[in-house]
Amino acid sequence: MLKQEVYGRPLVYLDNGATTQKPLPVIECIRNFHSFKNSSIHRGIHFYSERATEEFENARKTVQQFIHAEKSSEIIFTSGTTSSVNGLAWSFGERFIRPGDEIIISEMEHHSNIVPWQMLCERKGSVLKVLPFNDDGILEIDRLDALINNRTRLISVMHISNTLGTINPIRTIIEKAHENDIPVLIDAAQSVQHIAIDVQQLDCDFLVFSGHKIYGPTGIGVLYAKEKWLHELPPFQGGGEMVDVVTFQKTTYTEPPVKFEAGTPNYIGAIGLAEALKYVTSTGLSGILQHENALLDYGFQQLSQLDFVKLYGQASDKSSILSFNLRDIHYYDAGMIIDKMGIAVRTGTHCAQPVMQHYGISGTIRASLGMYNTKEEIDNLVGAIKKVRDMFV
Amino acid sequence: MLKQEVYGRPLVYLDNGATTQKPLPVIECIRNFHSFKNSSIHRGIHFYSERATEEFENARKTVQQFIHAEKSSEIIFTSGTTSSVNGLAWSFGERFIRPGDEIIISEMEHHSNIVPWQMLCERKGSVLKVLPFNDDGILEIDRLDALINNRTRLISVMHISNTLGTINPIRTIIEKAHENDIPVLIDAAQSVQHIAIDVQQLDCDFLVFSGHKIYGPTGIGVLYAKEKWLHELPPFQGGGEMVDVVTFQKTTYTEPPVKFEAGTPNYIGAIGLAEALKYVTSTGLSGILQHENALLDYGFQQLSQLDFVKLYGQASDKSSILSFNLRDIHYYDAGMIIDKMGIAVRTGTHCAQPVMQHYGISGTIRASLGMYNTKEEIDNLVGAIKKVRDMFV
Amino acid sequence: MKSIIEIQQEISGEFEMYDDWMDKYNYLIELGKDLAVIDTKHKVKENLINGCQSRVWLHAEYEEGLIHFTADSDSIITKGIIALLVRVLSGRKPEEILNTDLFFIDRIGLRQNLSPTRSNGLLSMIRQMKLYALAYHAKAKGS
Amino acid sequence: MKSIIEIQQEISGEFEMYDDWMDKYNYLIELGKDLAVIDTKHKVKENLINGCQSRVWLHAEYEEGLIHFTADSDSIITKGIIALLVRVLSGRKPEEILNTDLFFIDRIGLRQNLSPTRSNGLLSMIRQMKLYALAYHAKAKGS
Ligand SMILES: Cc1ncc(COP(=O)(O)O)c(C=O)c1O
Ligand SMILES: Cc1ncc(COP(=O)(O)O)c(C=O)c1O
Repeated sequence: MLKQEVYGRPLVYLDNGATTQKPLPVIECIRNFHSFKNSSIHRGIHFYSERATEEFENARKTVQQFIHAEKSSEIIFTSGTTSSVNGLAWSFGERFIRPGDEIIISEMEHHSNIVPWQMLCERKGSVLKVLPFNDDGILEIDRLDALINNRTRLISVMHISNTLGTINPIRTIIEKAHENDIPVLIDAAQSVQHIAIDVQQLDCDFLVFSGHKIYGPTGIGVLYAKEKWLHELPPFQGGGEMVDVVTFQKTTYTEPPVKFEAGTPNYIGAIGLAEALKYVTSTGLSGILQHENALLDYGFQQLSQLDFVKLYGQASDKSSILSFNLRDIHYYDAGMIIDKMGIAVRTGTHCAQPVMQHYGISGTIRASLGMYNTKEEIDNLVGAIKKVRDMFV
Repeated sequence: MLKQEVYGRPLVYLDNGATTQKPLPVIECIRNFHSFKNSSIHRGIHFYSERATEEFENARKTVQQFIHAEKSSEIIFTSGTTSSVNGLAWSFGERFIRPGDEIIISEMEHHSNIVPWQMLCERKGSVLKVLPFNDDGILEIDRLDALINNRTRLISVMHISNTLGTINPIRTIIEKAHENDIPVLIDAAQSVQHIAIDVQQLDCDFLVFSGHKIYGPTGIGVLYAKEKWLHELPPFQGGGEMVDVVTFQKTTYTEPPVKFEAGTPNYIGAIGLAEALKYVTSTGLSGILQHENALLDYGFQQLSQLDFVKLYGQASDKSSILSFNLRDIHYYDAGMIIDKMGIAVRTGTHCAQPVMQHYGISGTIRASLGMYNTKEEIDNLVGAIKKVRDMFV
Repeated sequence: MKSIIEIQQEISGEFEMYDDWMDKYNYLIELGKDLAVIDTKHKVKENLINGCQSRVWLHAEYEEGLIHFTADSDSIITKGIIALLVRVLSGRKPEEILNTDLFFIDRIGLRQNLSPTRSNGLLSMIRQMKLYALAYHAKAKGS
Repeated sequence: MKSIIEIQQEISGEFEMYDDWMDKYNYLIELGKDLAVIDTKHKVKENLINGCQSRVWLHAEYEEGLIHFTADSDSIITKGIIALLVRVLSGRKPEEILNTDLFFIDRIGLRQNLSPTRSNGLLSMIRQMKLYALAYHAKAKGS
């Protein structure tokens, strides 16, 4: 059962794909830490430093449990999904990518899972290949075989699309990849908050997500990496506690995960994230999913009935996102009016320009759901859309 | 006049070099933002997104004013000093460093200003040169000329040493460097919170610091770069809003500073940092400095009187840090007992192993001051040290 | 022809008639629809203004000491806003455009209520108009 | 020889005599000073334990089915803690060491009050002792 708390205001907040609102326990946890427990972590031996370190390491364990990683040392804290992908792209690239090697992503990726690979390819003379999707917003998974060859070094795909809502068949992708000994990175930025993830069952090699999209603070993210990779990959940043011995002649690194966490980590962010994950767990991910799916179905059905609404993303396996345009009305005009009616939606490319290019449009209106949204809010949205229509025609 | 608020507890907190305690306005600002204003920034056109964006950009202006940068676009938000240095090392390295080129740092640097350059040198086949310090903890500035040659591409030095407290003659270094057309990076992690900085007057090319060491949140830091560099340097991360046009063929980047802020920035961290800077400004940096200097002098003098105390760092230009060992007592033993007496100090290498190597020791006890410390607390520390002495001999 | 100040006062008066922001938007939409169409040969990439979620084309012509603006946008609200700017600034001398204080923007609540700050469309439009004025001003002085 | 349980109870009793944590530390310091010196030839890099701010050398010898530990540290408090561990675990069979529950650590407040968790010295020491036990256990079974 969802606790219908009011997170501050009576606003209709349908921009959860961008960032989520924070539950009170998360806000209070952060405040409490700042007020009573703050101290830098690692190696400090005084009481507060000890305790902060312990809470930080417990946060790591909470993340581990949340995504069912085998070990807590497989959890690396970063500053967000984008940093996680960039860090891995850098590190993986340095270790494994030679000129002519290939990396596969999909056509529906977020810029954060495109640009780091483009930068890598440019640096290393490697090649980026793209798995396309069809007009319903479904990956053309049959074409994956043709893209894979003996130069393929990595496949990086999103679990759930932030523009289309499509839930991608990542199990199939991972299986196919592993048949060819290719590791897989899953961008779970839009999925951890909706669907239970078990990295061991999925058997993915890497998985990334952001704290702020799963009811936690900004400035904290996660890079999960299977242990076997952690020893092979070089650190992506240097400094602080990630070293073992530093001399000007030679520096050796310490063990993962600390090897990958140069400098003072955002330990308060990590602790806030852990609190958010606990909140989600205690609310129950299956209940959240059921609730959100009911809202999504309802919203989808309501919008489908309006002949001037064009919906993007018709996959049957879909989650939490309604992306659409209104005939003859610019999304920007619509968005401004919808905002004025107290409904927060997002307009534009949603950092996925290739998806827009696919449909030959310059943007959409996107309503994205969170666990606290309600049927009334969907009704409000639908009402607002009708009103927009009246104003512009 | 320093407001002597109690930040939660009656503990004697002398570990400000590691991280600082947060003033109430900062804690409340963050809570308030979480509770009433949270929304993702940039391009969202709804009311909350607009307002969050505006606050984020105002935070940038606050930082600009605080360090007296010419333009707010010269302020790049990162996740901390370590990220700032790593990002710059990467970016500067890609653009300007060829095999055989040289970079100069000092012997007293923090690992975060050593390891990124070592990583760069390893990648590019360039050479790291080191400006030594003497046993008093003073840089041997006369030797800089001999280190500079026509292969020198960058000098990166700390403003204030986190182990020795030495205030380095960065003006002289910058002048010498610029005579030879060499840009300079200043690691201000230990100085912005103590001494007023004017990057235009200093004329440094880059300057970095961390939010959490200047009474702000964790997970936020600053990279200042003179505008002329911003257009030349490539971005260090890809994804999110930092792009202009993304296609799989070619991606173009947007203008600085956003070009360097891939992904969702830690906007709440930035806003919290701005609040901290305002707090520091309204308290008055000159008053803070005077207060801290008086404490430092007093502490230095008290400790000098104890014949079993060996102090490291005898520079006359010194700030806020007392680093020492007790004869025949391991710093770890001393630290444990001092902690038990409710005094938080730090023991170990302080992420500056080369400084320890210089003195042939494995660590020190470090007391580092913040604006809220008092003379009584110094007395407590001195008392604790005497007690430790009694226990162990 | 009315002065820049007079026209701004006129516009402020028009908007004051509407209490409701929704009516103000409706009025903007009307203005957008009525904006004289731009010559399609000017709807080119070079005339695009950056910083808008919607696309804005702004074209300027300089004739007998006066600058004439024509513009278009794929967003009708943006077009309405441009219509206002064109009404105030088109057909003026470069110096006038450069020196004018666009007080009507705040007075009708355009900045706070009608246009988002960050998508920056409004500011970019004004900046671009002033840049044209600057360029033609320099040209006029040079010749 | 007393059992591992008995020795742990004995140690717990000794520490209960002190109300004050400061006295407990003083006692630890005494224990540290009294710890039998390790043979300097065993104070080598291979015997160093990771994860301590202070250095700890731990040496193990296996004789007639029993493991004998000698150890040293440059920190006297750490040495005191090791002295306790040596007292409990040295001269035992590998199986005993492997299966033992070191309840005295919590009972005398070593974990919470006497030793910091993160510098991890205590845990590293115990882990290392158990690793030796494991190794000798395997060896004993193998031979
Ligand atoms: C001089 C100096 N540079 C860099 C750093 C690294 O800062 P952070 O850990 O916040 O990245 C520190 C902090 O310990 C420092 O004292
Ligand atoms: C699918 C996907 N990947 C990556 C990101 C980037 O996340 P962040 O901006 O938190 O780094 C997002 C968020 O917009 C996303 O939706």
